[in-house]
Amino acid sequence: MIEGIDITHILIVSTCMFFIGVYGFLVRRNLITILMATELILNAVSINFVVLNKFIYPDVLQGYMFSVFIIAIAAAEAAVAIAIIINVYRRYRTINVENVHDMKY
Amino acid sequence: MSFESLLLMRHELVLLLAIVLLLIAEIGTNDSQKSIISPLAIILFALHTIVGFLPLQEGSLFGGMFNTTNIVATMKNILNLGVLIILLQSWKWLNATENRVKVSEFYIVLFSTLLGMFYMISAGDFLMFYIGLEIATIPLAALAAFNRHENKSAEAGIKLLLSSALSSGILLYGISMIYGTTGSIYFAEISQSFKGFEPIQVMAMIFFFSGMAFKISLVPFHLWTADVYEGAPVSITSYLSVISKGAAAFVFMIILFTVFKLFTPVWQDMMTAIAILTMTIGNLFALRQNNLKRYLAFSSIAQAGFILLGIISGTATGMATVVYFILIYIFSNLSAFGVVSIISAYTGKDSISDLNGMYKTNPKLSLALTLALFSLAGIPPVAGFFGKFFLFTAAAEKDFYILVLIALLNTIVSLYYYLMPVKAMFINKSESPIAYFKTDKISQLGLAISIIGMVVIGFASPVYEKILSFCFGI
Amino acid sequence: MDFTYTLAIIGLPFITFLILGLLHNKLSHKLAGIIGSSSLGISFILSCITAYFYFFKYGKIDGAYQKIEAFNITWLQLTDQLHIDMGILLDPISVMMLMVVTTVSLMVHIYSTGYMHGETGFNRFFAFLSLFSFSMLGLVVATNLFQMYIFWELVGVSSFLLIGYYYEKPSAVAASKKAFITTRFADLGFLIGILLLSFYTGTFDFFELTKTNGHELAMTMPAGTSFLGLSIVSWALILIFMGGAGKSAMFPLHIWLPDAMEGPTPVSALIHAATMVVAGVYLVARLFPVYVLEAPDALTVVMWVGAFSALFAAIIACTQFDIKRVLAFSTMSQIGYMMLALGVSHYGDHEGLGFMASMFHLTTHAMFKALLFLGAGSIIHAVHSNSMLDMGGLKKYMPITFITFGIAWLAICGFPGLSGFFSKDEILAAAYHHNKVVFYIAVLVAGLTAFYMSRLFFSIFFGKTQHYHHTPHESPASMTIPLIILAIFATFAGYIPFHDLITSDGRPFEAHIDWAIAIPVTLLAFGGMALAFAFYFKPSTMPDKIAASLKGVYTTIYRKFYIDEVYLFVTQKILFNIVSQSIAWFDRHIIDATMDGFATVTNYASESIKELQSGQIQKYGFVFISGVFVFAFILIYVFVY
Amino acid sequence: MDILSLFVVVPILTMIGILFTKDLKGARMVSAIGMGIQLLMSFNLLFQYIAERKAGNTAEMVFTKSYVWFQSFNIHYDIGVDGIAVAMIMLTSIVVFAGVFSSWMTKELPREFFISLILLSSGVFGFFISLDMFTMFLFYELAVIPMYLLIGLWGSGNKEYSAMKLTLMLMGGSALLILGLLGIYFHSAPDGGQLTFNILEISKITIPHDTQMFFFPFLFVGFGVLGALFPFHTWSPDGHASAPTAVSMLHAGVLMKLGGYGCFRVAMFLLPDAAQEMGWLFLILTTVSVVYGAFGAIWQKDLKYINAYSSVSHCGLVIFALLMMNKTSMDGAILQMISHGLMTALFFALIGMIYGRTHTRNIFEMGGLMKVIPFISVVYVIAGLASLGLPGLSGFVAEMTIFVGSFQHADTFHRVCTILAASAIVITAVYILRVVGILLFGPVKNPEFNHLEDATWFEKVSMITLVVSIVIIGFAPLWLSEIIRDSLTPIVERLALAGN
Repeated sequence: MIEGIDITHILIVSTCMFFIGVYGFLVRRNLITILMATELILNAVSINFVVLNKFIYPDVLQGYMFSVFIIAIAAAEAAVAIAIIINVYRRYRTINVENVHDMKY
Repeated sequence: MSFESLLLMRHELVLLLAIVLLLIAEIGTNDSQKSIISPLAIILFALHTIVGFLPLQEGSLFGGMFNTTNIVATMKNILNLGVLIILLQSWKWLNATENRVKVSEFYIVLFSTLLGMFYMISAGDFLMFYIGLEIATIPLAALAAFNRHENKSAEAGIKLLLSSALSSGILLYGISMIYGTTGSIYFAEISQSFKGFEPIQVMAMIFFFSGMAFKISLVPFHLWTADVYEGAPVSITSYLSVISKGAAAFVFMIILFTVFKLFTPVWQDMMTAIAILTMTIGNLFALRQNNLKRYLAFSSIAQAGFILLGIISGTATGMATVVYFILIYIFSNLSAFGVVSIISAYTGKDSISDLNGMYKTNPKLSLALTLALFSLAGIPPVAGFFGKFFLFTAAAEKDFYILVLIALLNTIVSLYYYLMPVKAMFINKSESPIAYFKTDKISQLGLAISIIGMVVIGFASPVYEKILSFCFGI
Repeated sequence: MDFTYTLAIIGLPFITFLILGLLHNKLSHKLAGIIGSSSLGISFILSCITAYFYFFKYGKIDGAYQKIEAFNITWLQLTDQLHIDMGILLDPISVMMLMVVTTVSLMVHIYSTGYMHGETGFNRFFAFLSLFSFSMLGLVVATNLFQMYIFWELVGVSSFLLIGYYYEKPSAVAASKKAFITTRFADLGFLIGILLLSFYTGTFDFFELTKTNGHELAMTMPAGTSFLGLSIVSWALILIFMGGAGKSAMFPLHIWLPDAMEGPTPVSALIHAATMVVAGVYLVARLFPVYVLEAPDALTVVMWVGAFSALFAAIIACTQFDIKRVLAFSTMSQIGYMMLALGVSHYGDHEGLGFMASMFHLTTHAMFKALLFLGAGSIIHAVHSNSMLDMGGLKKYMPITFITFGIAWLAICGFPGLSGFFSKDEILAAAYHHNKVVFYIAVLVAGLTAFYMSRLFFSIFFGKTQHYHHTPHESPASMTIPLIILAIFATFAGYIPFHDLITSDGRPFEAHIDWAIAIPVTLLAFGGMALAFAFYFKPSTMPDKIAASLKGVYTTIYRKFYIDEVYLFVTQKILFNIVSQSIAWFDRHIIDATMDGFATVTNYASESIKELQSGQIQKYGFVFISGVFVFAFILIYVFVY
Repeated sequence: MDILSLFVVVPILTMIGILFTKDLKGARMVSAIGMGIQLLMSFNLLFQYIAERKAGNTAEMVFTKSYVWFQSFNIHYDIGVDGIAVAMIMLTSIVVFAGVFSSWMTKELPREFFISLILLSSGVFGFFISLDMFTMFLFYELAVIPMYLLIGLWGSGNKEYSAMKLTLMLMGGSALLILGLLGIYFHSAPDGGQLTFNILEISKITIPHDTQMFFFPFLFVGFGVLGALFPFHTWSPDGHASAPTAVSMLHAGVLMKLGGYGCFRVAMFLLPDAAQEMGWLFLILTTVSVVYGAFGAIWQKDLKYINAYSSVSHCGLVIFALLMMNKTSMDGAILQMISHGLMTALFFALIGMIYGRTHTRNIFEMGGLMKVIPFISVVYVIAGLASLGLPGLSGFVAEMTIFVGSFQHADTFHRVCTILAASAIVITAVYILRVVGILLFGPVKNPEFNHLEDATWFEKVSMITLVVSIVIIGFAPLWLSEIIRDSLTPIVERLALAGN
């Protein structure tokens, strides 16, 4: 534990990460970047779990376990996502999200 | 905890076994022997379904992470039935030459998602729930992109995956807030720790709500639905629209009833608004569709709005009606998708205008589709009528009369568009209607099961009574 | 005495109707004629027997004729009190009417076998005649108001069918429609009247309604005034009279009668001269005790309507050229006379002279007017035209017709010794004692009647002989025999002692010719005849000159005071074009459009939100996130703060 | 199998029988036999019912049977009939029988046509025998929905639009109904007992006043839509105009009666307080219906439109009379349902026959038909006379019972409404005679019509069945009226109790 840095600061950081992630999801045009933005959201959540576990409920390890699984699942998700993005690139010759809208209305 | 108590996970274990066997078969066969995969998968799954119906004890595992109750088992069985029908219906499409090589992938990935759903339904804490949810979602994106050579399929895959990543991120954030305020991720403990309407907890619940609403495709969290449904292969679309949605609705209901008991007024209000939005917007969009899959997508959004009518009451009756409705909905929607998939597998056509004059050439398929649409619209004597009527009853029991009225008005709109394909098939004239074709036996069987289910279940009151006996309210 | 057999009087024509109606393709014309006439003949004989038994054997108890219920069954139970019965009521007026109806009907049946000979619809015609006879007889013997209303409608429809007998002729169709609808409108009044009356009295039954204790009605009627200062009973009876006025072609509901002459002439004789059109008079007579004892105001209305119609029709009759129309207006005028007579009557003994006179005139009029019509039919049969301008000098061609028609003419003009003279005199006497204005109107009408009937008579049989395509010839025996028989009746009907038989309270009273009135009126009638003689016996230009000098007035009269045009305006322009058309428009363009509007709005809404589903995953995400936060803010605000 | 369930079973068997036929000939034969049996059964039911009453059975409903269906909702398959239901069943079987013969020559997809037709009728039969509101509603919907295909597929003119409009409006009505039914259901056990859908059981309790006031409009309008209550009647002209003959017959003749029947059997019987308090509002609407429909009919050119508007007027009278809430007027209402059912079915049958020959329904393109097709024309005149209330035909009996009954109402407002409604009989005469005059009388307008053939034997069967029924009721109404009156007693008493 670092002096002068308490749970509030860390939670602010994670909240910021969450919103940066959301923002990134909404405005970035590159599919990969969007994927990264979602990773940011997940990481924010991971930080939350870890910090909450550490600072408030240090007796049991639920938060830690949760963040471990989040990381694992995020990896799986990224794998599938990259695979699909590659497929998108093959079909559309671009990974600009604005161009991927064959289906609408 | 004895070893036998693992039998509480019987559904999951048998399914896992099936997946492993399929994997072995995939490895152990060469290209010419791949044709045994499909029969094997279907037989394995049929066995799994039958095993599922065997009597089961209630109990929990892993310190409450995994629960098995009668209602949970019933839900799983219902999902099993649905998946079995889907497997039969996808037979023709899967055996097309371009899909030969990835048949076993289809089955393995599909079964995995089902496995995820089972865990999700049985979950006793948020971690298990989350893992189940992701297992159920991520492979589905891969399945949606199954047709590698189609733009739409790829687009569907990426849309599903990114949207679900966003939604699960938000859901997780909600869970982390709950964890932060209660110190637990176990359902039983959380519900005990809630004391009043803490803003952060309300917020957390809404985050959770939105994540689940995404899965059930409730407005305004539904926007991915239509695009994904349209782009994905028909079998996957039907899987998404009934199984994935049904499982999500089950677990959503269970968690609302157990964990968020205290917040009942909050989520009831939210649900009222969302139900109205969902039904209305789903219907309004469905009105203008010509692509059958997209049309059924919006129809399924509207149906999700109706499902909320049962959940909102928060009673055992409500839960029973929801389970019963989803059972009926699975049969009805699969009948509709069955016909659509047969048509698209044999002729490659998938728009409503292609159906013009079809009754003259393919009367049986037309009748099947008509019955299915009538059931979706809630018209007797098919089961949809009973399902909907009971949902309304459940909502009215808690005096949600205004909501019921709006839902009823929505049924009128929905009737309009459900009659459109009927009109196309029976009334419209066409220069070149879909020519007569003979459907293969497996597809016929799949369709027949769903139609029989759709017709019979409404009249079979014991089914409902049995479900009700397992259900619980707040 | 058991009068149940009287059922046969009514039943026979009905059975005939069924036989002829169902088998009309199968029966030969001759057989149909025989069946129709003979069944009516039997009815006639039974009526005679009934009349004999009733008047001379069993009808009178304690010096007064009683109402006898020969037969009665409940046909429909409405409320605990109200029920519609079907039955046969015998009392002086109903027995009298039985006689009149069967006599005229029999004559017309026989006559028609000749007149309608060779028509394709011969069997249909006889079926309808039987239907009419059945309905009319049922009306006459009705034991209660509702039975009367039922048969009232049935005579209406038989009249409709018979007027429209020549259904290929548009004018006949129009006339039948007009007749039916006009009387239907009047019947609405009748119906409402019945509803009102039965609501307050709790019965339809004539026995109960008209039962009297001395000069008081046995039944207590609601007292007090309701609307426009008249009592409820008065209103009810005025409305009932409206029905009567419609059927009897009283002003202003008379418009259908002249047009009804489009029907075959025997029909005009039977329905539109002798029987159906007097149903209104009969209705008032039937309820006479109620009118006179409880609702004198209503009776005053009857009187004025009658008097005005009599005058009004007589004036128009002077200008018409169609012989049947002249006769039609004459009928209207004479029925006005009868109404007038009822209106001036009081109750009991000599006070009830008007009632007796009215019934008397009804009988005599039936005879001579039927005769006139049948005679006219005979003429038309010979000349193939209705217009008196096409006729003249027929005396030599058609002697029997001439003589019988002449008798009828004299009878209607009130020639002393013939039937019309007696009945008219009684009416005038009754009017004289009641209301002088009405009396003078009646006298004037008597003069006018003599004039226009003579005009008719002279222009047909004398005047200029026309060139006829076929030489007119006398009609066959089947037509002339009824003429002769009716002529006999028309001559001698005046000698029936009505004051002994048919009086307002059933008790006979003394009546005699009031010479002080009879002589001047007769002289006036002679004056009218003389004037007509001067104008029409020889071809003369006088009438045209007079008509020309009174141009506006003449045209107005000739156009029947433009009443038809007024009706046409109200129905065609206002009801049909304005009300009906606008309702049809309103229904399509407002109500229906509103329903369609729901669909349009839905579609529009559907169209306008389609941008929501833009296909852009980031927009989806945006909606998702906004949804989450909007809900979060609202719900936290609502539930936490 | 009990005597009542057979009424649903026989149509189902008939439908199955039709499935095994190959063409029109077989299909119509099976239908005719099935519906003939149905007709005989309904006669049998009538006699049995009378015998049962004679034997002293004074129960509200007879031949009752009850099987539990959905235990937890307390939904039963409850059947039973009283005099009114028996009368309506009679009506239905007569009209369906005639309808089968009217569609004897259906060329396009005959098997499907007859199956849909009979499906519709089985819904109607089921509706009339039901005592449980759930099953009643189920049969109601079952009767309504085949209309879509029947009109859309075998109809004419702007059929798709009409079919859709009709279906959506009727379904709109049934949407309101569901709400009303649920409202009643959840207040059917005020003491905390078992909730029920059973009409007889609910009629024994009193639903709280406010609840009644809230749900009554839903139920009444819901049924009223099918009863062509102004302003929810607009599906009727279009729907009837586009529907094939037999469907118009069944729809106007029977299906519209479901509305009136439901109005009193469910809405008024179960919610009597509200019926008493809100009756005036609907009374105004129905009075408007009666007069408005009649006026609307005057201006029409199309035979079917005329009859459709006439139906609006006549069916308005049914609900009008029901709202008067005394025994006589309600008796009249039922009689009017039967009478209108028969004569409007006859009308539509005739219009179908005329249209089949002349290929037009515009009255101005026809004329003088009496000369060329006398049988049909004469029957048309009879139907017209029945419609305008000629004594001796059924219309008169019904109308007069209604007017006399309504006029017995103690309230002046109701009596004024009665007079207004009664004035429609004149307007009815106008439009009926107008049509008869233009269509049947006058010279033959179109020379091609000179070669038209008169009615064939199956058309005659259809016509005669209906005419005979009309005449029998018109001549001897007492027996029917008494059967109905006795059965009305509980309803009227309950309404009267609420009025005090």
